[in-house]
Amino acid sequence: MKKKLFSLLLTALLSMAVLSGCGSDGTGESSESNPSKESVESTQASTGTEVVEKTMYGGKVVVGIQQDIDSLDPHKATAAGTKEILFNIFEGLVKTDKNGDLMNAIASDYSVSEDGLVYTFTLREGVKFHNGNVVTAEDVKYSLDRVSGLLDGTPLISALSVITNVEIIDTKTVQVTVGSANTELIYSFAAAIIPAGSGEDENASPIGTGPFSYVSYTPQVGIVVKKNAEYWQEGLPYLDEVNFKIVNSAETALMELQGETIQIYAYLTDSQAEVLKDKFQILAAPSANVQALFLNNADPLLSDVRVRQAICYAMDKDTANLFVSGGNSVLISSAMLPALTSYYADLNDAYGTGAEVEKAKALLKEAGYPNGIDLEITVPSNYEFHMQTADVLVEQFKAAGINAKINPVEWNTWLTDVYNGRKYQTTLCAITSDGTPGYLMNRFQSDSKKNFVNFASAKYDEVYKKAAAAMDPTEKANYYKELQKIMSDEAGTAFIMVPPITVAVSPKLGGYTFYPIYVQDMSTIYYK
Amino acid sequence: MKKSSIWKNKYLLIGLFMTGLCLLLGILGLFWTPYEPTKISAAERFVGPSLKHLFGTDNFGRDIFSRVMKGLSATIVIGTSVVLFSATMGILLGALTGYFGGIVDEIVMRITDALNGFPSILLALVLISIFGNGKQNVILALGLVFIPSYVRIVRSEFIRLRDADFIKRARLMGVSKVRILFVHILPNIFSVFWVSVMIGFNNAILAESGMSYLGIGVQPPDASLGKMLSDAQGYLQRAPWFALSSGLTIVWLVLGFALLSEGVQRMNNN
Amino acid sequence: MIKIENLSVAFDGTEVVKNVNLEITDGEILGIVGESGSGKSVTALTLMGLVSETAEVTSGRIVVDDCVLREAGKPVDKKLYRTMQGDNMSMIFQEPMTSLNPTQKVGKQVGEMLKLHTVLTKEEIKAKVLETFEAVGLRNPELVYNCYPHQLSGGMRQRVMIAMAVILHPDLVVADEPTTALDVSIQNQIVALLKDINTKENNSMIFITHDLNLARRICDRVAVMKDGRIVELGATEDIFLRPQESYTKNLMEAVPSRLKRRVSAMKNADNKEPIVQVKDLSVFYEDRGSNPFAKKVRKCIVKNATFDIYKGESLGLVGESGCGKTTLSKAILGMNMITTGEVIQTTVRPQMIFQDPYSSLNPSKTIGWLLQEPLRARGILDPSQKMTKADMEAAAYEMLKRVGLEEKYFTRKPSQLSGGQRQRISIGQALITRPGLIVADEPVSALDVTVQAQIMELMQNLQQEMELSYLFISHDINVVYKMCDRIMVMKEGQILEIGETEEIFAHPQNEYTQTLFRDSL
Amino acid sequence: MKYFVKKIITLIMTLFLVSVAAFLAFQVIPGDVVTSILGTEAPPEREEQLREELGLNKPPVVRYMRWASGVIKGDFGRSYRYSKNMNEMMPVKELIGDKLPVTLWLAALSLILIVLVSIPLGVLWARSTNRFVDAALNCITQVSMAVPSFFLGVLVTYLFGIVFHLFAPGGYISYHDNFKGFLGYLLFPALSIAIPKIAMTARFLRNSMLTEMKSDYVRTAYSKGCSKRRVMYGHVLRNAMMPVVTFLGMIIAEIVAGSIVVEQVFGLPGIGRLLISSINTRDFPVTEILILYITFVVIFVYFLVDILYRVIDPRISEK
Repeated sequence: MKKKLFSLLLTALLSMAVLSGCGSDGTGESSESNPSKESVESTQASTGTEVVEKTMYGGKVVVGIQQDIDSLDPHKATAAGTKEILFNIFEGLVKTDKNGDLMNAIASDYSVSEDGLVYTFTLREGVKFHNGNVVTAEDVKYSLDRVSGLLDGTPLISALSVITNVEIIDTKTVQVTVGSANTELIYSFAAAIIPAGSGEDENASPIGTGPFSYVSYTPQVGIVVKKNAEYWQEGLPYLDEVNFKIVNSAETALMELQGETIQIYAYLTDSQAEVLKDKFQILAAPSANVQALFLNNADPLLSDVRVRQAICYAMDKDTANLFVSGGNSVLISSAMLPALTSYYADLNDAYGTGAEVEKAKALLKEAGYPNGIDLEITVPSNYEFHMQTADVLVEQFKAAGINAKINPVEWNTWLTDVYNGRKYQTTLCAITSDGTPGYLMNRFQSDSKKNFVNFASAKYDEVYKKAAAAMDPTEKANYYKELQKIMSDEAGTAFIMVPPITVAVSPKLGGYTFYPIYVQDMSTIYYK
Repeated sequence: MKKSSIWKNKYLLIGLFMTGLCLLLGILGLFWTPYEPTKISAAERFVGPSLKHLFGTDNFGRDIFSRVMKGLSATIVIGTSVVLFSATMGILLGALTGYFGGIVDEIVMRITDALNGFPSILLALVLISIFGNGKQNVILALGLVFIPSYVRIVRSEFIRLRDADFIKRARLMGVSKVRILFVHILPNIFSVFWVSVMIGFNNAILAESGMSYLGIGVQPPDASLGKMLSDAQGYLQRAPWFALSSGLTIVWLVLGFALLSEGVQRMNNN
Repeated sequence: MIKIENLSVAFDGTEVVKNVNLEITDGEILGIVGESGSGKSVTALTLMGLVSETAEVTSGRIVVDDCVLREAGKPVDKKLYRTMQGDNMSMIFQEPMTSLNPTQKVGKQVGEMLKLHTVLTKEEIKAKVLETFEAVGLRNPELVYNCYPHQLSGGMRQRVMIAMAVILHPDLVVADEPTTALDVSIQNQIVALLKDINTKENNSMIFITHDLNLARRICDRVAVMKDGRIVELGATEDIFLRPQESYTKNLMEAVPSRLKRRVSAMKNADNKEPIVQVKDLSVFYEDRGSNPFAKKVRKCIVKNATFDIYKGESLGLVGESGCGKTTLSKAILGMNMITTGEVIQTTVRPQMIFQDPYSSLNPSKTIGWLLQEPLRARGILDPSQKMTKADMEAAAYEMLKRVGLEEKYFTRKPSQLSGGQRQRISIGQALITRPGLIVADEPVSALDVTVQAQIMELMQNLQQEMELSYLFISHDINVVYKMCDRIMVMKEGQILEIGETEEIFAHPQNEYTQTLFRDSL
Repeated sequence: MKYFVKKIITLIMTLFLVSVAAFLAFQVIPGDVVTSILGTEAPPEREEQLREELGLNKPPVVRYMRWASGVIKGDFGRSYRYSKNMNEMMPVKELIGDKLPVTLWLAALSLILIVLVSIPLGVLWARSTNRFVDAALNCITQVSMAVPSFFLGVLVTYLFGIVFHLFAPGGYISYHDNFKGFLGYLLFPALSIAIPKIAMTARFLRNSMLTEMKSDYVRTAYSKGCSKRRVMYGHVLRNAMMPVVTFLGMIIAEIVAGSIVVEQVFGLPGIGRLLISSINTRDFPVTEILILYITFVVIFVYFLVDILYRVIDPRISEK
């Protein structure tokens, strides 16, 4: 349960990457899509989606979730755990499909001006809110004004704060002007469209256009949604009702699954999956979390690149993977998700995935530490997965003469001291990608507000600027690959792995779909 | 006569045996364990109990028996420190309030009454939130939480004894107040006090394990039995020996002290 | 007709009653006297079938009206006993407070007798209880019926106990120290009541007491017990006037009595030098009850006391419990009291000896430590009087000898000593710093008669040796008579009378003094 | 009357002190509530806006006064964390009002279990002369007191839920939906709370009875010809129950403490769980009211025990 409590605080604004927990928590999707054409299904153990089965309409499903809802306002909700549920209630002008591609949602079509500053959206005919009203251009303008801060000066979604004007061209057309061009901005238009004025109405219940409509929310119990019979996508959803039930802890979840009080649970640990595999469909896909031992480059000891490299060499990622995720994680050496294949550069050879103790020792000796070094690893203690990884690393480091000590801290302390205060030596945690390639690259610019590792490389900054400006996808991809290489060479941070998301689904159900961003799409679930 | 009655006191004997064994293992664990307790081994994950690994191995392939030995010493250290801290404070406050009474007594008693009624684990939770995690803070928080219970006992004993004839006589002899408090009265409350110390030790161990479960207990690299047990419950079905070995060790230790305190109580009554 | 034949009772293999033979005939009061541990209570409890289950009858039997109630080697017939208990034989206990169920109305408790042994209706039971209450001298029986034990006075409680015991007109009433916990005047009323009942009902009564004077007053025959055996059995006057056995003789000798000649310990009665002068002393007690905001209520405990204590004399202070004796003595010692008036002391640090030998010595210390503590305390207070360890030890050994104990006790703890020995240590502890005045608050009341005599003798000897003054507090007039040169009588905080012992006994001026002396005869 | 006035004054004083202490604690606890609500990525304007919304830009004294005056007027404020609907946060009153029945029923059920099982058990134990029964009960009770509470909960879940299928773990049924089902589910968490307390109470009652059996009035009762049974039930039990009542009163606080842990194990949406999450998420309004509430309940229960004691023991009501 403790994980749940804390991961409630896990944060991300729409369209931004978030810092977040680990695979066992399965936190940290965000609402935008992946521009690459790659789907993540390749790694799935088995999903029922491809097989033609008898599908039935109706029925209720209980889904176990680990975090309480942080807000019922889709624009204010920041917790990944909340957004994975609100995905079923709200939709934006566009939305992400299961392949990570953008699909049109409330907008039936859109165009972008050549300079990238004007977006024109055409609204789909007959899309209705859950209250029965048709979505109008006013609703769209209201929603976009609200998130961008044009309404009251307070932007709710940072990425969209670049919007300078929203204009209603006619009843079916809305034109959005932005202050600066960004090829990845379109993904932010997945921000929820809500009825005009509902953000000020004191008694407003959450009303969207998604496949399910809101029924009730009880703190600490969960949220119930029911079928939106007038959903614009034909044939969806199948289920009559979905109950997102808050489960205290992974341990309780296991018992609840076995007791059949929940049918779907998406945050299984490796050993739980082992216990459940006979009775449940166990599905797995990589998460969008990048786990690493983040090194504070400003630390006197770690300012020496040789020390940072030695740490990279000393790590045995293979074993760590085996221990903490049963070997199901994808090992990485950069901040790019391997799932984003066109942008991903496989640099695992640079420091190897096993421990290279001799190289590490040699580097330390060269750096002037023949007797090894002392290292403090700060870990947000609510994340069991990171704590366990840290446990393993400490053992591995011993061989290379790195005397590491774990410093467990509370999540709130971590946020203020480590992330905002940058007062730490190394920290073991994960950052979560929103699925766009740029974000996890962006943060390592030396002047970035989010550069909590204090990585400083002039070359990196320069290449990043080029990447951001590039309009051609291939050119962009090449720049991103170069960024990864620089990061790896400098050993700016010791990346470890992308943990999997392991889902248990009742054998009676079919249609569970993984998205490259983690959302729980209930619209495709059906009883066999 | 006296010796034979000790041998007849089964509670005392069994209690001594159980706690003695724990103490022995705990102290031994400080210097030597059969395996390196942190040594991870991919090949030996979740190995059931065997002669090689008495209690089996855990999710990291570490020898649970070695870890239990380490955990035992940590738990004993926590229990002992908590008891030492709270009992010392309890004696000081209880002695002063009990003997002198008056307005200080009134205030201290109001506070201890309020604290006594307040669920201890909750108080510890708030304190840990302030102090932060870690072994020392757990000790400090639990130590503070348990003070009132000792104040109560010590105070009532001091109230009982302050009007005893032998104390009146000591006052007539001109014995100083401090000497009356700590030389004349204090030794007389030990028989009662020992029992509550042992119960307090148990409460500390159980509270610590509860706190570990709530995620506010001891944090790695420190390990206590409570922490081990709360870690192990995730593997209850996969590797029941993991949870059972740490759980039963707690039960064994607590039971040992409970029997010991019962034995002491019986000895006092005779 | 009750017969106890050759009865032996053992606890854990140790016999505490040995071959006791007793026969009680109708209408007689048989006294069983003896010091604590003599087996008198166990005998009675065995007879009543109330002795604890760990006790074993090792020989003999108990026969009531030709019915064998209990016999060695045979299991107790509990059912038979239950029909007899209460109906045929009943018992009155020493402590009426604890012997009554604190959470049940006394009427119900007495009525339970009838409920168990008769088929009366509720109303009939109540009527009968009220009638019996009346008969045992409880005024306003209706009110008493609905009272809880704590709402009654000690005397009333004992009357309720008696009512309970006699309500079914049993053949035998066993009274185990029925008056020991009561004040002298109440004691007399209860004794009179018991005697009265005995005459009216013509039943038999066993009267167990340690108080020989009392036994002499009430009993027809007396059995003297020692160490579980009956030492002597005979008509009361025979036993008291012509004791045959040496133990009985000693016992009779030890009984303090006004009929025996008094020996004063005072050396020179003419040279009266006051060691303490009390002038117009009033003592108050402040209380605000349970309400911390209420104003303090001031109660006057001792009113305008004026008297002197002379060097070398024993001043007796008598009065009933609650009359202010102890408060007055504490005020003289300067123990945390609110007082007006004056106390002029010419002696340093007068010490006190208490009644209960068990609570007056710190149980966690050794005798040697206890004897040295006053010296240490003095050394801390006044460095000029500091003594070396060896000196203190020597002084302690010397004092041990003085109070008549062997050196081996030096390393023992109080729990290993008998009551008399402890009282000796208390005296030694009080005297080791050689104070001029000792306040002795009922110092011998908790002791057996023979021990009592020894302690009094010790106190008198020490008084002579060390020129001590005693303020001797006691409720026992006979003890005071034996010990004191002058006597002071107190009632409700006031000193009624003060005078030379012989004089005051011969010619008590105050009416209260007269009744007090008469009651204690 | 005086008694009640005194009790009420004490209650108010205690609540005031506790509220100040809790408020101070919140000032000291590390971690910024705004950062932890919004995470690391929020626009700075949003942070400012939220800070203002929550009134955090005011000095502590003002905030406390504002909060306290609200409470006195019956306005307990709104949660920082839990939403009521899309735009409004959940009023604390409503939030707690919804969770309270769960914990109260859990506590009540535990107490009922404790009383129902421990009293007969204690009496039978005291009556039993069989050495084997005595040793067995001694053993069982000692062991059940030595098991950490959460582990007991896990074992109960595993045993009754997974192995025997007596209940569905986590299948909590809201009291709104089905009250019987709600109680049925609550039975098992209540059992995990009750087991060690039953052991304690039974031991306590047994010892109390054995002590009372040695008292003088028991001898008197026997001297009247009472059977052992009659002595036990007619005389001893009531007197032996008096310390047990005090003991049960003290246990209430422990039941509340126990429910904090057990609610986590069984996934019960009660105030214990709410409290822990509120402390962890720095949800001040909820935490403060919960702490005050628990203090109130505990004091109130002690007060009830006091009254009950007066009913059982005629000696006290005299005073």
